[in-house]
Amino acid sequence: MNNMEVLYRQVIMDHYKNPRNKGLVQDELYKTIHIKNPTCGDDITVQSKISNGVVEDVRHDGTGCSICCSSASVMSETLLGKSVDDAIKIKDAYINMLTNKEYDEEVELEEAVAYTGVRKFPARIKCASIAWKAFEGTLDESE
Amino acid sequence: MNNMEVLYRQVIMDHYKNPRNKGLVQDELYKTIHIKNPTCGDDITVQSKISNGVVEDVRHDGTGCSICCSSASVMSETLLGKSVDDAIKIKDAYINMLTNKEYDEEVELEEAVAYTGVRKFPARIKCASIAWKAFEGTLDESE
Amino acid sequence: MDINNIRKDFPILEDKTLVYLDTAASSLKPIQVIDKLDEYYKKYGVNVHRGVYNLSFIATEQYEKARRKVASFINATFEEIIFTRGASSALNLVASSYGLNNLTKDDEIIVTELEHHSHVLPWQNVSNITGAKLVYLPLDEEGRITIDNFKSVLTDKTKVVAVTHVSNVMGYISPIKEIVKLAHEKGAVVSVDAAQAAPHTKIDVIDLDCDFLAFSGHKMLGPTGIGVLFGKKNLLKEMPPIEFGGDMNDNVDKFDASWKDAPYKFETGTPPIAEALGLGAAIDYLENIGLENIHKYEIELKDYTMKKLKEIEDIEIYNLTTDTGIISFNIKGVHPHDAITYFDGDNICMRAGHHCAQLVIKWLEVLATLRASFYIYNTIEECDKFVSSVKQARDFFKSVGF
Amino acid sequence: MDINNIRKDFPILEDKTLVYLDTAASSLKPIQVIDKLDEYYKKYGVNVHRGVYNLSFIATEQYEKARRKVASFINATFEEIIFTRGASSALNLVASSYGLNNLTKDDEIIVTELEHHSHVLPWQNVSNITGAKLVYLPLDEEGRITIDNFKSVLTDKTKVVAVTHVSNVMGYISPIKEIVKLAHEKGAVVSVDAAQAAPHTKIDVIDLDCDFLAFSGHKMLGPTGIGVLFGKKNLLKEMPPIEFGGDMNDNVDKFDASWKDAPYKFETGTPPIAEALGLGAAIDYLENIGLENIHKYEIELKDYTMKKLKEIEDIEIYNLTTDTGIISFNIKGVHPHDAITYFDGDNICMRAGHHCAQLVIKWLEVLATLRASFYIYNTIEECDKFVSSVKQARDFFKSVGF
Ligand SMILES: Cc1ncc(COP(=O)(O)O)c(C=O)c1O
Ligand SMILES: Cc1ncc(COP(=O)(O)O)c(C=O)c1O
Repeated sequence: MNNMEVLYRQVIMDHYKNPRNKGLVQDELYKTIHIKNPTCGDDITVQSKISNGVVEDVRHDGTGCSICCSSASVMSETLLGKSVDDAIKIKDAYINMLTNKEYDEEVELEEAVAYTGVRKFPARIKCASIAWKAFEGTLDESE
Repeated sequence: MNNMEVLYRQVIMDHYKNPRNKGLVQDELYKTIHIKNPTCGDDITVQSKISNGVVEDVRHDGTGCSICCSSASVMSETLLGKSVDDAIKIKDAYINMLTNKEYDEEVELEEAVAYTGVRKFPARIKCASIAWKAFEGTLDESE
Repeated sequence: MDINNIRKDFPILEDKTLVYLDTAASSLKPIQVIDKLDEYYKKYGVNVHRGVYNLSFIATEQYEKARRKVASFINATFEEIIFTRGASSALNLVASSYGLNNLTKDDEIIVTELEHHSHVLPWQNVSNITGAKLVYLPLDEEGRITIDNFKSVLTDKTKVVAVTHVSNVMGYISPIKEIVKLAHEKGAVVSVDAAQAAPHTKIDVIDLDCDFLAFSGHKMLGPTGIGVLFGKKNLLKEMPPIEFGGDMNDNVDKFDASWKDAPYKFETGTPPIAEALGLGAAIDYLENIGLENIHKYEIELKDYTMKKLKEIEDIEIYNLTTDTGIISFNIKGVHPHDAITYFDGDNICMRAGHHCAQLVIKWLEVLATLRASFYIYNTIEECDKFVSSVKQARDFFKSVGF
Repeated sequence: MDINNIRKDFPILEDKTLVYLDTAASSLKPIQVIDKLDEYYKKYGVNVHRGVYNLSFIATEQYEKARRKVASFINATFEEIIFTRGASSALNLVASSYGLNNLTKDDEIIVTELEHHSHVLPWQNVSNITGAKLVYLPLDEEGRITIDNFKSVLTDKTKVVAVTHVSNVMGYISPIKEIVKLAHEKGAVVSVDAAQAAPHTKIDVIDLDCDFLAFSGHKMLGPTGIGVLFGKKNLLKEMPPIEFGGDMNDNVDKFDASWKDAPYKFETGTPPIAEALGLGAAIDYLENIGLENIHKYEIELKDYTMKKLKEIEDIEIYNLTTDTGIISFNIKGVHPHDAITYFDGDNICMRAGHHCAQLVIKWLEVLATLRASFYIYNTIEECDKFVSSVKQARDFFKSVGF
């Protein structure tokens, strides 16, 4: 009756248990954005280091549910090394995919594709997008 | 279609046009109560002078609709010279009559009986009772 | 705009004899709004923001959709819309949060005698507490706000201008846009009471450029228990909350807490959920007809009635040049509360009193007035009924000796 | 008390698969309450107090009848009942009007970590502004308020005690009567947050002798957008209004105004009319069943569930001795927001989070909890479903690697 397997894919659990690029750095070259959802307790900080139009590093830290924490990790791996333009494309495609809007299916979401199942759980879309929104915020800061 | 005659009896119009016992006095023997209905603008002050258990004088002043102003005048005439006990009986009977409660029909309402028509106009019952309530207040003050 | 079809939407009008001319106090409600409340309570009547389960998610989406509707209704953004208990509460929020925290004894607050109590008493309080001076804009001989008179009181000390968009007694429309422009030149903010404007004319807060603007649901076909405060984002950002508690906070420690951003900072506790949804449905209804059409139709009814009313002897009309569907008048020598009972006998609902605007009643030098106000569900036949009732009332009161 | 008949009164339960265990956030609404709202909007949906015509008179009578119902519901008098937007707004009124005007830096305010944000943040604000000291009553090892611990913080400096009647996380009932008695001996007033008590236990403000008490409509079968503040008459009399405007005033002059008596002094603007009527209908509904019966039944469901829940491994329960229908727990190693989605998949509505009570969540040293709360429309079968869903959830999360 309960189709939770759609949500808790192996990739997600893997990143939840073994987050990549976790932990913040003290470095002026990084832009930092902190987003909180006080109601549900998700609390995520994302840092990005951009140079020459390339995402040179992405870091994250925080607490929250498995969807929230894992997606920060997945995001960091997906975006690392991409050009800023590509990173934005991926982010937009991902957010649009999550919210059931039209999106460029040509864009390679890589492991982030594991979150397609979240669409079936509207109440969790926010969990899956908060880290990406924070990343978006770091780019705005960089401008 | 409109049965306003029931409300605007001659007695009422007479007291509205020619109010009896109108105007306040400066006298420590009088108890004074001021009641206002800020919403509709009725604004009535009633004074009573009680001695030896008798209502020796009743004065009133204020502004308001015809029902409100006339009833202050009618009240003053009706209660003047009555024993306090009788005055209370009349007041209770009058208020109960107005509000469609059981009341002692033996009690002589005198001219105040003209206000029976008000019962058909629930929105005006307050207008017809405000002066009497003020009188009641002066008795409480006297105690 | 088919009035008969519109009338069918209002269940209370099943009483065919009812002539409702008290919209300025509260409008009637169409079935679409009532159904929306029912839908909430019957289908997903749970709390918002607080759950992550599906029903709560639906309720939350609906609640925030209503906020988006309100925002687009007045051309504001989502974060600029605060839901309150009503216009009065919204106007108080401006005075308590902005006023008490930004004004000092050297400042001046411009208000007018046209203001509803809810837009003058909060500033009296600010004046009492901060020492800022309350300055009254002198009304012209018709009782209107004019730009010249506004200029005569606007000074470098002016910090706040509190002005009504449409007067609920005189029906005049204030020159908000010009007032805002001049006020801003002096660095003052403008708080607009749009309680009587929102139901009747298109509001565009970007065009008006006003800083705050408030209105109520129940006067614009919506439910009771809800109002709206619009505030410019940069102002809301700096303003402290005035109610503290659940859902408006971020982190809470024993001796210290932080707040969410606007609008949530100003919305503590469980919000008026059903009411917000109902207001959204009311906005849909109004936009479906079109505010311009509504205004035009009201003016039609008012013009028709005013013309006939003027022909009746012993009728004093206080706002012959009213810009909206509001007519304030009296029958000479008859206290309005006596008159109102006569109209009630003809099943015509109207208001008598000072309409929570004692200052303009005092300005008019009367005790109280009768007020008829017209809206989309009224008809020309009702105007005729009303006029004929006025005549008969005058005759009746004469006959019994008034 | 026939649960099947009761369930039929709740339209949302037409979805037979729905298991609603989030009453502590907001209760479901019976058709009697929904019908009352409809009655108002369809039959006499006009403003109160302001008209002297018949429809407005009916609306006013109904509105004040609702106030009398609320008064008798908690054994108060008519003038002691103020209608507000909700419990949060009511509790803020106490802090803003009584607190800000009576406290100074030498005074102390006793609060507890069990308080909902709406009953601690307003007093934090009073403390920040007046300098009065916020003193936390130490909870015992179960997280309870005890009289001994209360005595340990009560001093001659205590001016206000703000305490919850029933904790919305722990479900404990506080010893209000004893607290009030002791506080009064020191001359302190007691503000009681009864948001979780009113729906579940009989409240008698004369017996409790509390000074202020607040609750919300939407948690007790009533509509959103309405709450109640009870205040003792002599206290309300001395307290200044905090919102100013229409209907709360007496005479209004340009620079000066006077107020009506309580409760009207605290109710500016058009009140939540439909909402008050709906709350009255909710009270009828509750009294018809009987608060004692409601409480007994809830305890039955809770006891049954608690027993089974305790037998499941890897379930952490935070309030084993809860006095009401509230159970707070977690599945070990599983974030409550992950868990809640599982329950939602079984159409079981529950809340996950800090429940607007971060202080007790911090006291528990957890990130957040799951909370199930039971009410009159829940059944033993639903308890079974819930328990079995908890087991399956635990198994599922284990299986995917939590
Ligand atoms: C104990 C307690 N107090 C106060 C409140 C606030 O009530 P409302 O959200 O209706 O203002 C709640 C409900 O969330 C509560 O559980
Ligand atoms: C011009 C104006 N401002 C403010 C208000 C107050 O609105 P509410 O009573 O809904 O708070 C009203 C309605 O009475 C009004 O007409």
